[in-house]
Amino acid sequence: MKAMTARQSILKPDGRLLNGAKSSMTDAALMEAVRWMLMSRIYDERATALQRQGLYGVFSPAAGQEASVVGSAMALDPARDWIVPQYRELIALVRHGYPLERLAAMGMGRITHATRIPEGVNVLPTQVALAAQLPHAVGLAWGLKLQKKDSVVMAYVGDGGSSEGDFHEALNLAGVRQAPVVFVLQNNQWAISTPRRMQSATSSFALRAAGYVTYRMSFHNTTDNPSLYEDPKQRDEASRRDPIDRVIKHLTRRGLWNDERDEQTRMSIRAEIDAALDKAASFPAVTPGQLFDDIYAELPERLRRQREELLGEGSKE
Amino acid sequence: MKAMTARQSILKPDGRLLNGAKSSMTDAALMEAVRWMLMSRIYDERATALQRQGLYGVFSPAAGQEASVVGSAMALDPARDWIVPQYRELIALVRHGYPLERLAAMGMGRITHATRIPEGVNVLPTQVALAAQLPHAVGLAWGLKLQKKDSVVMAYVGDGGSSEGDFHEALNLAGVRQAPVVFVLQNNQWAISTPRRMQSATSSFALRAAGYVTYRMSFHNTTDNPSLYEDPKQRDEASRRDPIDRVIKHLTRRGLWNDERDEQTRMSIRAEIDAALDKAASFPAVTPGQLFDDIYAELPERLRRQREELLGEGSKE
Amino acid sequence: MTQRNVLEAINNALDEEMSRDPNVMVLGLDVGKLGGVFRATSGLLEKHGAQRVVDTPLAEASIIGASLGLAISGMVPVAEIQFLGFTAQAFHQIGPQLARYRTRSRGRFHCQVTIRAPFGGGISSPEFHSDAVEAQFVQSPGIKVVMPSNPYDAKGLLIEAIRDPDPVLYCEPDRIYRLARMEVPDGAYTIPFGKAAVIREGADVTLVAWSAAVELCLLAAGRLADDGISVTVVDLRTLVPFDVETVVSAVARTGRCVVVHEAPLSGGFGAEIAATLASEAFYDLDAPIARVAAYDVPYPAAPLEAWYLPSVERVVAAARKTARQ
Amino acid sequence: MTQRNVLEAINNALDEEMSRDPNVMVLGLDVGKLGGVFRATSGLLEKHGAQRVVDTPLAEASIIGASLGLAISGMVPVAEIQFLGFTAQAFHQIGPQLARYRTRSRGRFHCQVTIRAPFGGGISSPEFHSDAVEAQFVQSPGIKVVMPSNPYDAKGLLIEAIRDPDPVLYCEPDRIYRLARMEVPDGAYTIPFGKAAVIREGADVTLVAWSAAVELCLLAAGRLADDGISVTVVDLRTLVPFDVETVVSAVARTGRCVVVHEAPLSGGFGAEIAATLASEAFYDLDAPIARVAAYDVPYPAAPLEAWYLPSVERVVAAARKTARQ
Ligand SMILES: Cc1ncc(C[n+]2csc(CCOP(=O)(O)OP(=O)(O)O)c2C)c(N)n1
Ligand SMILES: Cc1ncc(C[n+]2csc(CCOP(=O)(O)OP(=O)(O)O)c2C)c(N)n1
Ligand SMILES: [Mg+2]
Ligand SMILES: [Mg+2]
Repeated sequence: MKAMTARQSILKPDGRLLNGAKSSMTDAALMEAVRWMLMSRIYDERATALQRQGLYGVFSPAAGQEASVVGSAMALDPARDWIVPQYRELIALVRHGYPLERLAAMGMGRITHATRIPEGVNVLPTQVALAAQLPHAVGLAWGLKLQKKDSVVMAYVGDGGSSEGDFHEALNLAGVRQAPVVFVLQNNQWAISTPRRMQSATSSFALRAAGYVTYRMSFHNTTDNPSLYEDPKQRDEASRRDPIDRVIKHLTRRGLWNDERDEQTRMSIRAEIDAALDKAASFPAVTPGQLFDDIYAELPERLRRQREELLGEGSKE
Repeated sequence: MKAMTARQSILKPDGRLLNGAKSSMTDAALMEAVRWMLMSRIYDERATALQRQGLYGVFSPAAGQEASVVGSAMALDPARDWIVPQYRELIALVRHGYPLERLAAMGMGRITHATRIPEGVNVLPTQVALAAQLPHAVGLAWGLKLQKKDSVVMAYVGDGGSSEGDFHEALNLAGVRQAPVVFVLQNNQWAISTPRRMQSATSSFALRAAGYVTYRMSFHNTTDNPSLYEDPKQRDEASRRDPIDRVIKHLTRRGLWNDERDEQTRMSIRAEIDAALDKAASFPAVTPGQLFDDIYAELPERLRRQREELLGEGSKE
Repeated sequence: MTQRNVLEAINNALDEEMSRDPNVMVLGLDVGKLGGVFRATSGLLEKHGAQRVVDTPLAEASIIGASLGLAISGMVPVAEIQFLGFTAQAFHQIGPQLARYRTRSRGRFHCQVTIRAPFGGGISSPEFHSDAVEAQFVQSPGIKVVMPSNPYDAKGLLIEAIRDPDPVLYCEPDRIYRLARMEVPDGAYTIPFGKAAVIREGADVTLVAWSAAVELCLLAAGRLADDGISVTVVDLRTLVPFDVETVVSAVARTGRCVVVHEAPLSGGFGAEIAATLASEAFYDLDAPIARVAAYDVPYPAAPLEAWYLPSVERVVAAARKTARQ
Repeated sequence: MTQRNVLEAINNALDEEMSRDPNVMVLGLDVGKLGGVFRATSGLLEKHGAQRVVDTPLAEASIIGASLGLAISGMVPVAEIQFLGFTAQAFHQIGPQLARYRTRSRGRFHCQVTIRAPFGGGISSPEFHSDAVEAQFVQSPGIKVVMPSNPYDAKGLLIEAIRDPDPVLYCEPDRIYRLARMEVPDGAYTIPFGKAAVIREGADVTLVAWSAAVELCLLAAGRLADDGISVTVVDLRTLVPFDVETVVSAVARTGRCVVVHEAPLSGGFGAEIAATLASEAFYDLDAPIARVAAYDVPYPAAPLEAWYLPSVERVVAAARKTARQ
């Protein structure tokens, strides 16, 4: 097991490379990355707006963290590798093959077989208990290795999540089994309202795992109100280092980006998101009987009777 | 939070100091330490023998680890500091004021108010779930600090126990709260039959906490059979480095120890242990009603009825 | 007297106890500046300071484990677990450690620790946030399990919990946090554990419930009255200790009983109530004991929860059937 | 056919399944060279190799969490938790993760994982080693809870568990590991879950039990027969799924029931059985339903356990009282 301990930031706020820094990405990869990052940002805005209208469930934006999400995900081959998400990695899942319209439909409460992870898409479902996904990722990687598959598993966790016992147990087991798993720790300075310095006295979260220092540039999720705990100056400071701005400025300096391209890219992304949202809205709605689907391969007798009770009742109403 | 990362071993098997090494202990402290170490070893033998005769419960010897147990405990002031044990630190508890006869009586199944930790003795009870005591130690240290007491808490854990999530959570919290707690990790190369290299890929457990590299020179506990998993060569090698032998050879070289002194010391220890065992055997036996003591400050109605049921029955028999 | 909702009653109880005893402290995730995700600890940091209102690292087991140690040092910790479902992360520190410490130390130590945890469905939360897992703590002797159902009880039971020398798991019904205000005295008062409240008396059927399910029973009672069925409603208030006497005598008077809870049916605390009645009130029973509960499936996604949870309709139907059997 | 005790039956089941399916693997603490602290996995490392018989680091949550991931990768893990009491350390990985994965993924993934865990009192173990906490998993829909009581069932239920596409918690009664041998077939066979066994039929009282408590009931049945009381003994075999039909019809035939378990009374699975009977067999009941269980206190130190656990005497007394009421 190796941990990367150096800060990997190489772009200044004005988009120039730091002295002596060199990007290891090709121009084509860079252009692809910008598009994913923009898509993430624009989807954040759309989902938040829909949530405010009551059309979307609790949503956790990725604003400010697009570079770490997209940069890490682009290292993977969707046909071969797996993603085990925390919950701010929606765009990584999309790149990995989880259709955006399914994710959107889930956000809209259409949580049925039609919105599940498609067969062949190597993604584990998002789960809510922080860090509990990490030992799953280790087991998955270990099992793939035992079966001689040439896969890597990328597992995400936040600065907050990395304080859980599961984090330590997972990393330790990965080390002993030499499991092909990469832990990506996104240190966005917050766990809801808890600042990084209250989370750990470690000098760097990168000592815990491959670390990205980012900043959560939005609320924790749509139920949150950061004005209660965030100093506006912190947000302003972070905005100056907005990862998307920096890359775009960088590309502009290099003649790879201009207003027209910007406009076009954003338009095509909006069209793609609109199409996904349109499709999402016409996904089948949930039905009460579904409560009893996917509990066991075969429904035990007691549950079969409960199901009858519910559906009998439901049909009377 | 600091971790000591250097091996602190300074005595060669023949009792000579390693080149350039210097002991920081006074001769008096060294002599005290030898006595505690010998007492630990001799008590191991007695308790094991009693267990084999069916007179003592499951027992976990400290053989091989006496230096780390005694050395760490002697850094504490019993009037001020606290010990939070794993389970091989019996002799540290004795030094800290827990009367040996009480510990012995507990081993003999006389687990009553008469054998509990005396008021004023700053020791938490041994508990069996590995590493679960570590967050207790942090809370205790944090609370003492909040109350402006000038105490330190010393918490023990094994190489095995340090793989538990509680270990990580406890250390992280201690760091954030700057709690006055010292974690002593005794790496004795085994967790029952699981060798150190299967426990962690870490290059050194000292990276996890203040670490002692020792060797468990006996069985795990009296239910264990190491011949199933231990290479006798490992034990032989460890015996060459027996901590007690080394200190005694060292003291002998320095003219502070000789056969007579050895004999006398052992005799006085045996007498002390005999006296404790004698007293222990006359401690009160358990009684059935005790089942319902110390559950709550006040026994709820349902439990009072259960108690009556039991005692009614018991008195009939 | 002030009109307070459940959340305000809790906040007020915490404030009063922190003002009374300088060793009382609050710790947990986001309890400081944010005042907790529901604002139950709002204002406490400003008033009582950062040593006594502490945002902890994100690690539930260490919140409980450290609270145990804090208690032994002489502090009186009130730990918040952000949602009851996340007590799973601390499970090994609750029943096996906190609850047993008095017994393990044969009375040398005890743990004056309160664990507060919001729970319950009906507010479209993500997974784990709604789980009604209170019954999982009933097989952990040594800890008390407290389930307030209204603002008055919420305050009195919380103050009792904080002052109780033994550990208490205090579960807050988040669905009714802001449902209604009622008169809640300003000073400190306590409600003893193990005393169920008969909050409505009737002749035909006894409904037994706790926490937010009490509200369901009261709504059902109104509808049943329109049908000519008169019901007793017993609010259990605490599962441990369990007030057998009040439940048995209430059921003896009506001869019929429906137990209502928001946890899944199988293995819920309703089973303990029905089993106790089948043993201790057997000769007074005129009809089968019914249970209305959530189904035996994992708590579902928000759009499905209305079908999953017991409804007023289901309570009414079960009571009608029981009354007529 | 070979004469096997419970431990040998388990060892044989593991060996057969590992021989049949190369993806079946065993992991846990000390399962390799040592063969487990009770030797249940003895010989498996030598026969099936270190890739498939794995000593893990000492961290129960990661044993279960990794098993979940291993299952998704296509392996069939059989995880050992050294003692059931230490499932507390993995509690958040069992009900909230393993049990829910099929539901969470809406059927895209499922977890073919077996958790084996010895438990039960009567052998003078240190704390946690004896805890009978099976009921704590009943409110975690998605996982099955299996409680064999004899060598034949132990093998058949374990093979069924390993082949079940869903997660199974398989609890091994360590007190009777070596109690007696019986004929256990050599080849593979399975016993379906959710089918209780009526292992003795009588007219007066039905005793319902599982795991090592079945042995108590059989001993009590013999003594009761001497008194002229003839009893039916039902071995539940699995708590989830719960075979309501067999229990209800057995109790309907005798009109009287005593439930026996080694877990504490309050909130034990006995409550679920009695509650179900009070609802579904009410009109067939002639006497109060009795429960004989451990007391509602933490599992005590070894010298006290004989008083804590249900005894043959207590079962006999309860059955006599029930028969005469
Ligand atoms: C075990 C657990 N405890 C508490 C929560 C509630 N919770 C949800 S998100 C969150 C903060 C997570 O912080 P971090 O891991 O840094 O991720 P970020 O939100 O910053 O991306 C908390 C406390 C949870 N989901 N799981
Ligand atoms: C949580 C937990 N899991 C498993 C056990 C069973 N067990 C008792 S001692 C032991 C090995 C401990 O190894 P280590 O921490 O290295 O301490 P040592 O015995 O070597 O001193 C195990 C697995 C336990 N007591 N607690
Ligand atoms: Mg964060
Ligand atoms: Mg060790």
